[in-house]
Amino acid sequence: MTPEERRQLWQHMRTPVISLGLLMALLAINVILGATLPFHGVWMLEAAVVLCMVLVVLFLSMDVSHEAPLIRVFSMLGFFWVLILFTMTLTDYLAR
Amino acid sequence: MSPSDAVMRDPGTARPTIDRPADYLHEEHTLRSWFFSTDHKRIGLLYLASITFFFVLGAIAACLVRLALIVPDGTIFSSDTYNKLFTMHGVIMIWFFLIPSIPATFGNFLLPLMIGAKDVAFPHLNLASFYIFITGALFTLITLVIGGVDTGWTFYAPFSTTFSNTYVIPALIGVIIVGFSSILTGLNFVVTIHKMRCPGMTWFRMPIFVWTLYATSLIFLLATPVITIALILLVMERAFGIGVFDPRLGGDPVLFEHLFWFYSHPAVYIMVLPGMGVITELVAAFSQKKVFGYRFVAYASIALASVTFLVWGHHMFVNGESQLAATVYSLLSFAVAVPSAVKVYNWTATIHKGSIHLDTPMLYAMGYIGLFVLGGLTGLFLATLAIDAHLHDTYFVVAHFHYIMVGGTMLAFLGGLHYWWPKFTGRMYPEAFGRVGAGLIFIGFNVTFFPQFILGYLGMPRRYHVYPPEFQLLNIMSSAGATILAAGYFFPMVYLIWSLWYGKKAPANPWNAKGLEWTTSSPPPTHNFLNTPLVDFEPYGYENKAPEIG
Amino acid sequence: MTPDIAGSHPLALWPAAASRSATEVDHLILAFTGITLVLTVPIFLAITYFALRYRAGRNTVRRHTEGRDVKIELSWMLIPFALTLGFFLWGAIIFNTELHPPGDSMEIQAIGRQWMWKFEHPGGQAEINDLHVPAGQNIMINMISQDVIHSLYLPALRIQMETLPNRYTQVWFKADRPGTYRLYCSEYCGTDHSKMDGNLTIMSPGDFANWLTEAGSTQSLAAIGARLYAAYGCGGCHNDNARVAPSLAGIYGSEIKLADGTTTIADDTFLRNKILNPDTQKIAGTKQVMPSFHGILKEDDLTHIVAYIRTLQEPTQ
Amino acid sequence: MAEAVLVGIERAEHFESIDQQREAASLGMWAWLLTELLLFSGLFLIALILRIQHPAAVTLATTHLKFWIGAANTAVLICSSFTMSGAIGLSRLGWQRGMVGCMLATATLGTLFLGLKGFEYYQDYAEHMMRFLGQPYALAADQATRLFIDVYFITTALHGLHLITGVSILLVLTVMAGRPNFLAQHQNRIEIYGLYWHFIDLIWIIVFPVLYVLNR
Repeated sequence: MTPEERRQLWQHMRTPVISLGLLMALLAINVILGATLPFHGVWMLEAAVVLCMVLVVLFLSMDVSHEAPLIRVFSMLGFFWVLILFTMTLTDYLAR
Repeated sequence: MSPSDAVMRDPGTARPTIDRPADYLHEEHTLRSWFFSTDHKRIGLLYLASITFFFVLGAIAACLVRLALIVPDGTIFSSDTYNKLFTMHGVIMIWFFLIPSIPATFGNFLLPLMIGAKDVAFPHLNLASFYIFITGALFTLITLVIGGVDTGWTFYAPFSTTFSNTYVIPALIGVIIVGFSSILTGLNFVVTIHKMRCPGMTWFRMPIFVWTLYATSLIFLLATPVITIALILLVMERAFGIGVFDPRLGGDPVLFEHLFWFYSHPAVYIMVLPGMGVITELVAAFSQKKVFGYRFVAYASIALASVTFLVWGHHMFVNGESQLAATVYSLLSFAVAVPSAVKVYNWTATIHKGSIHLDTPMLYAMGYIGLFVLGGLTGLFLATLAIDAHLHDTYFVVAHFHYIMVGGTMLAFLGGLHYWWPKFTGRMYPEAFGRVGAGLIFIGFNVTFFPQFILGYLGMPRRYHVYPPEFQLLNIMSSAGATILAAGYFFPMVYLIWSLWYGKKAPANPWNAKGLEWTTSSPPPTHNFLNTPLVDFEPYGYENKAPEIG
Repeated sequence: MTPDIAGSHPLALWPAAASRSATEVDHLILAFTGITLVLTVPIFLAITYFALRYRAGRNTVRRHTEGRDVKIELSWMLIPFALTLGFFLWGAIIFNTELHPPGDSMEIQAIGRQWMWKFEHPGGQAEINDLHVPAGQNIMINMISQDVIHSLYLPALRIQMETLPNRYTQVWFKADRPGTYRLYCSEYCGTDHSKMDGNLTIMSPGDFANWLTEAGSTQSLAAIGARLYAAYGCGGCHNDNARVAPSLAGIYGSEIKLADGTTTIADDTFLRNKILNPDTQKIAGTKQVMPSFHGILKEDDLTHIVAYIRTLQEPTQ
Repeated sequence: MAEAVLVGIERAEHFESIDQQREAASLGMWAWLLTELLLFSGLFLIALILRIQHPAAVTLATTHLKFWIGAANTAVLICSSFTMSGAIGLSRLGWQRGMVGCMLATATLGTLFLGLKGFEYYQDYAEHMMRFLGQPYALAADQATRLFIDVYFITTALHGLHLITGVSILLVLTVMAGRPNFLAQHQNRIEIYGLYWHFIDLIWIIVFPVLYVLNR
């Protein structure tokens, strides 16, 4: 692979490599937290780590930030509607 | 038939260069060209034929239900048969007629025409959606033939999972599959409206019907998957004992109700929104006047598509729902009535100072406005907590949603069918018969369903095969009305089919209406427009000066 | 013996109201209807009037301003919303009182099961499908379902509440107009959903007191047994012209030939064991198809049913 | 290493321009992924409600889930997501052979995931967790655990189904992508498929904690 081709390759593969590293690190954190259960409310930290992983996949692996604004809206729309489903159902279950 | 058609059919002779481009109807007549066509117009007509078949099935079930309710002691049918009849009426009418009726038929046919595109974004996906619809329909027909299902269209657990001994699983699979047809149609329309608009067709130059199609497609995408997973869980629980809602294990059947109504209330707006779009088109065209408050009506459609996801709890006020949830859902249900009110007031303002042609479509539109308003406000009654405690699951609810579905969406569908019939088939429907049909349906509908409001307030519960004798008089009135309504439905079918051969040839724009679909020939050429239109004019460009002064 | 149901003559257009909160709900819905008529009748009149006045061909002034009339739009968005919000509040307040039973209310246990209601008074008196309550006293019904979701619906009191199989739900009321009213199951629950109704009888405290005492005795075990016999569908197989199972008329005390050749007397224990596990002591000459009622029928139900079978005599004809 | 082939998209008949076609395809896939997310969100909601209503039973049930196999599977899918991004990068550069290599790597990682999943199901079967196969249920003491175990089976089976269809479509696409002027006509198919694959990984990234990790 000539240095020119290697530079071209790195130019395209930079974001995927970063996303792989981040995801592996976050997964490691969650696995360690899950295995050791350091403190009682650890599920909140684990949920936050999962949220970061989801954002990493969306914005780095799927490169949503370089897509048209319309695509960005559609990628967020699904999560917003899941939020609606969860919050409205919880108003029933948590307040019983 | 004009000589050029005959020549075309005989493959032997060389094809003559005919003056007008062959329109989509007469271009090819092979079975393959119809059943494997990726032309959005032909797929629209395929949908029209299949939903009409299912409408007839559902209407027969409805007539038998009304027949059974003439006598209070329920001796005409057994209770099981009655339960299977009203379930089949519900399932077929909702998933196989109302939901596909305006989006899949008018939407498929008119969307590319209205935004100046050659076809929808994914024509092959469009054909696949139709065949997924047919597969789902087959499952439902099989369920009907082998013995029917008696759970009601709501399939509430644990009755549907453990206690019903009828064919629940085939019915569930049928509805799951037809759900995918809705999802793919919604996906196709969303992409088409975003990406396939012709040059100059900005969002605020699109007809309101396209706005409502966009809002409906958003609901298709955002709501249908949730009922798909809910029904899959029912199938899993009933077939394999993988119980998620099973109360004997500690599961909560109310959880199924949450998932079910998360879809089913927005599904009500899937059925209502396209109807509103059609009515806006009819009111504008037959008043020869710009839509009043175009932007408000457009934004109201999108507002409906989003707020409708916040109100499903008003179906569950009396099943032990927490008071906080009940109060929040009741308040939001009042808010969801505002966009509908905006539309109704804007229609009225559009008719004001227009130049009104009271043709058949306009009669349907006027009937729609009257009945839809009644339906909508009885919905507000049911959204009030204390009133719903009395009226929940009574005939008041049955009357409410029939006023919306039949008084609203059905009249809009028939109005739209008459309005765009020349564009679909190149033939005019007989005007006098059309008006008689509209009158028949309006009268029959009111005689059928207004007594049910009274029955509901008197306390007659819903889905009752045997009822106290004091309700018999009102039930007989309702059944009598049903016969008029059935005649009213049958009549347009007859004269519309008749008009296919003997109706007058339709000009490109019989109603002097604005809109891209009227700028091309009737029936339109296969690729809709000879050359891609350029839109540099406002929608509904009716002049403000009075055309008929003096 | 269908008692005269109050307010149930065929042309009644308004249900009888048997409690103060019922009349309040009536006022709420009448006021709401009033407001909706105020909001909608102008629309119906307007569209018909416009349709006639501005009909194509009639020469009339059609010039109209096309200004951006945001004010009109906002007004007909917010005014109807504000008007209707009052009814949301009123409804929420009534519903709030309905959801919180007062402390001193008499508690009745209700069990909904496929196709019958069973009510148990604090004193232990059980009723099938019918409910007798004293007027003028807070009554709270604590209910649960044994199988599917039912819903106890008392239209005369304008209330209903679903019975869920996995948890208790409550509904309370203070009835004050004595009379007999209807009681329904309003949540679809299967084949005989429409037969799962009965009568709500509101009595003056005095009548209720002596009803309670004699309910314990005269409403004999056999009468309750008869209702259970019907409710559990025993008649479906066992009544006289059924071919599936032997008729029970006059069976009590008669000699029964068993499949293993021996004979036995159909006394209380034999009937009770046959009901609980029909596979034992098979009867000669008939195929055993009866389902077991073990775990379904409680002890007192069994005694009621056996008492009822005892009263079944040979058909006279 | 690889001579770059011409990269482009062939305009379909009903589209006006190639940009319109590419954006339409991308928006269409995102709309589909939106429905997939909502499909799985129903299951996540049930898992959450079960955690609220039967916390003890859920914790007992999670002790029987194979935490380490789940973790390994998540890592496998993250790597496959990386190799898929590699395939997309190479398709943009036009290095066809490299791209086909990456796609095959993604497919093998996907199959590895399915293999690990199958092994996990076998272990569940051995531990009598599969009540619906007629075995005596291991945790019969606490019936509510069956609810969570059922949610676990349905969610992982549904995700597995998506993976099986994903891998088979990928293999078909790889065969087509190997053809000479595939990249000149259908380069965006690789990108569109990449979105789908990343989303399967995203769903598993949510499934793994929701079922295996949260308050073990």
